[in-house]
Amino acid sequence: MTLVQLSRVTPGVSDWFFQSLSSPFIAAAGDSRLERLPIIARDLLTSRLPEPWRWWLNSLLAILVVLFGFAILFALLTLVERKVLGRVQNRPGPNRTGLPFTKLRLFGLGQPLADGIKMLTKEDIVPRSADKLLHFLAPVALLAFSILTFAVLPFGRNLVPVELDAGILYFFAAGAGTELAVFMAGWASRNKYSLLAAMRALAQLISYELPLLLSFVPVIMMAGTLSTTGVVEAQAGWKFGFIPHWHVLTPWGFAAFVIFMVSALAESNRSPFDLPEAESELIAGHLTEYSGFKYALFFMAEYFGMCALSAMAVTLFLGGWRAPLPFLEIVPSYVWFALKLFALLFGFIWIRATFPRLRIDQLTRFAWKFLVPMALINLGTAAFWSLTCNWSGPLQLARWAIALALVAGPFVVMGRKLSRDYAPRTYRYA
Amino acid sequence: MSLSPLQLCLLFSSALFCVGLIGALARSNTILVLLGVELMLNAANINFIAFWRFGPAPSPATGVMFVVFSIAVAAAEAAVGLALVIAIYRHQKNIRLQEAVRLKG
Amino acid sequence: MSIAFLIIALVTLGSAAVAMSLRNLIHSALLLIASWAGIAAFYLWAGAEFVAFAQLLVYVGAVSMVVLFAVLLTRQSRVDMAIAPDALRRIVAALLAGGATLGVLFGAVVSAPLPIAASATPVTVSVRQMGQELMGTHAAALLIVGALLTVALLGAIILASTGREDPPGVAPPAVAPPTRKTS
Amino acid sequence: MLGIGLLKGLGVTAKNLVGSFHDPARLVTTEYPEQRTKLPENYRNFPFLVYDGTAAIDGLRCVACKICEVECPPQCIYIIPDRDEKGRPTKKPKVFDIDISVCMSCQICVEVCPFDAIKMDQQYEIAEADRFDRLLLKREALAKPNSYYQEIHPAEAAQVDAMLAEARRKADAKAKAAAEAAAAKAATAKPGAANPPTRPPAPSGSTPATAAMKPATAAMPEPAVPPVQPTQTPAENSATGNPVAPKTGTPGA
Repeated sequence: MTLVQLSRVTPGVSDWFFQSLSSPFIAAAGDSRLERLPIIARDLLTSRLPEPWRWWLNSLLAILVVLFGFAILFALLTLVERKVLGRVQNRPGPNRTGLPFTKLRLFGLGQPLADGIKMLTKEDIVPRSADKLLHFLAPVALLAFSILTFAVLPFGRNLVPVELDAGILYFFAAGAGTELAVFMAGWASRNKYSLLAAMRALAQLISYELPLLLSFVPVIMMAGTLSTTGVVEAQAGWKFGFIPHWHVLTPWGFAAFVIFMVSALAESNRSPFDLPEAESELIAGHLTEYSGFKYALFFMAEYFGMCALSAMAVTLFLGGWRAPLPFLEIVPSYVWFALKLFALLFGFIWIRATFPRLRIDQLTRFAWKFLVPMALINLGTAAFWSLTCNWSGPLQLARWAIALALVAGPFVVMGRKLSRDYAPRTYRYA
Repeated sequence: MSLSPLQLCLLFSSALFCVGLIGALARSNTILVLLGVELMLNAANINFIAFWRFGPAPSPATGVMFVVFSIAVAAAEAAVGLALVIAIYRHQKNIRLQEAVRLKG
Repeated sequence: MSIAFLIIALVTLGSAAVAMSLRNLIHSALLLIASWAGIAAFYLWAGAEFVAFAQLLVYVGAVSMVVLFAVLLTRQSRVDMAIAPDALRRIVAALLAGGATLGVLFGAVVSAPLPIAASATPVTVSVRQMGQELMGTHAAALLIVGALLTVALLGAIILASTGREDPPGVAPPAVAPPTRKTS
Repeated sequence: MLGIGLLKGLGVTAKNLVGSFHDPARLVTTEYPEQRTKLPENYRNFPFLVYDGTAAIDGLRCVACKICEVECPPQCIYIIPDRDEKGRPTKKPKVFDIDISVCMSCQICVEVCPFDAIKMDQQYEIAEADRFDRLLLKREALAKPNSYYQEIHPAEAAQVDAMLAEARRKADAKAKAAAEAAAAKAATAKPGAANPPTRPPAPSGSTPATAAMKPATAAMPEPAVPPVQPTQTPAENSATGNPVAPKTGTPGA
């Protein structure tokens, strides 16, 4: 009886949930047919259905599209990463696995499939002394948390799975769960290397969470909203008709972008911050006791996290799905989003191919002594930028000069300080 | 007897409060005592939200603001409390609360 | 959505209760995190999005890490795991005290004439509104919380630090602040 | 300043990335089963026996002198000299086994061989499906033609061939001289029949490195204890006897 009453007295509560998860992919008039292609395709499938069913099916479709899209991206990314790494090391990379049972090689496009089959058919080993439940839950939780973050990303014009008022906060709240999953994996394996790696991962993730969160605060300050679509809206338009109003093209925005990307590297455990998986020290880190499909899930979650953070960087700093030049707007917005996403992902791979791994003390010191102060100073720079937004003429130049000095000055000073601690070394016995 | 949604939420929060209280009183492990206190704080936050949502609010955002501040304070409390746990452990090599009876370091 | 409320309440209460009674500290910490996530779900259910995400970010993201670190840094010996001689007495006393509190609270909640919201429609607070409140009405509180957090951070570092000097060669020597020529 | 070095590093990798596409010479890999890189001439793994002519077993240069068996540090060579029906040595190995699970590819057998009969092979695709398969190589498996030797070690083989030809020419000349000088006596000057330590046919040694190697190998003590039993199947054991049994006799003379 009380339950019935509860739902009767609070009709809004039940509605709120549906309202806040605003119907995904709202159609908008005025866009080109190509631009509205996903929405048209969606409507073709679901327009005949009655209203509540339609909402559910629309949501389901959105989820499926996002999941499958990123799963395919993950598969391709593993191949592209290996090919790029190979090319950087002057070798062709995987190039033999093509269509099965044929001689077609297709530049190794069959490699992800082969890897998948291999992973699925491997034995799933659980150590006898492991905490069975947590050992099982860890990869599942990790993947779930990384997939959750995709919900608020604007993949194109009107292509947001869930329009949330506090979307960016949601993104990072969902991302916070990954640390927990890493810890669970390390602890449940009952392996000292796993546990050490988990502790390292926690230290690293906590250290870099701070600059990650601080780096996009200026963006929120300038855009005046926590919603992802709002941030993209704030980057609309072109200065002089050809310089887009992207945040990365301002002094504070550029600094924030760099800080964000460095922190994103660390957050997604990518080289050169892949200490938790440093195989020369910790075997495979928290993945040591995982095999087969669970290991594949970890791998997938790592790539999903990388994709999600890159997509967030695109949204926050690179204008989201907006075209760089006005006449390029005939290309659909989701293509632009994908292109920017690929560019950032390529950057991840490029960095992995270049830099050696950091030591744990260098890693945390870099976060606490360089990135966090830089992010805080950058916040001040953004405040200055926001206060002087109506300066014009020569004052505009002065605004740029002061903002650049505010970014470059601390960078040079702190960079000197940081590199002096490490720069040219003398070895006594070498 | 019929309960309004507000009452249901309050019952939920008081139950959570009591779970925290029992945990804090019954366990001798410092960390668990601290976590019990955290639970009690969370129960109080639930009350704020419940009153904000179902009660007559003086201003639309007061309850939410209160919880935001409360979460911040709770985070600070957790950080200091667990630092204290580490300090106690370093001092007496265990974290049993009964043995932490000395005031002198 | 009352079913949702029931599920949330049961999960939250159940995981909290089990967490408080478990012997394995890691398990109880993880269950408590689940309980905190349940509370976040409750906030979401009640329409307080922002608070829900803040709860997740702070509790599941940060406090949980501190708790887990504290658990791992304080090793439990077998003596600690053993049941203390006065444990039963204490547990009974705690249960009595908790039960009494629960009874009093339940009685008060059930019998008190609680005011009901004037309108059935939920009040929603947008993030923009919250920001304005924070910077306007609650600016002083915000500043104080900021100061509190800073002091708490420093206090936690001082409490947890060993107080010994860093071994030479690991940490850079204390140097004078660099002369500012560039900026 | 912080960052410059990082950018330089990124530049280097980018150069490699782009360069590998437009400059195929950068790519250092070959697609192994289809394409193979030419091995360096001095690459070696396990020994093989050289034979002249076309008959594999009859053409073996090996005279079963057992020097390599003596010198082999891990004692992976096992030789039984062949004898004719009268019990005289025919200067051919009846059994010549090399246990390549024991061989350590040291090439000492090649260095000490006075007849250039044993050489190092370059065949590296020796994996087998069975664990004990083709670990003990018999005479038939070891015998490979001189042309093969010339193919894998062209420079060295040319040197060896020249030396052998020289030795043969000298031996012929000596035989002729001996025949002329002592025509009455029966000609016994056959270089290969001499005692091994004197090494008449190759006075300068087989390769220049041998001269340096000789004192070292000569100083090597004979192992007193029987060596460890190698991994082999009973069938092989029964077929060949114990290939690494302690030496009992001296090389046939």
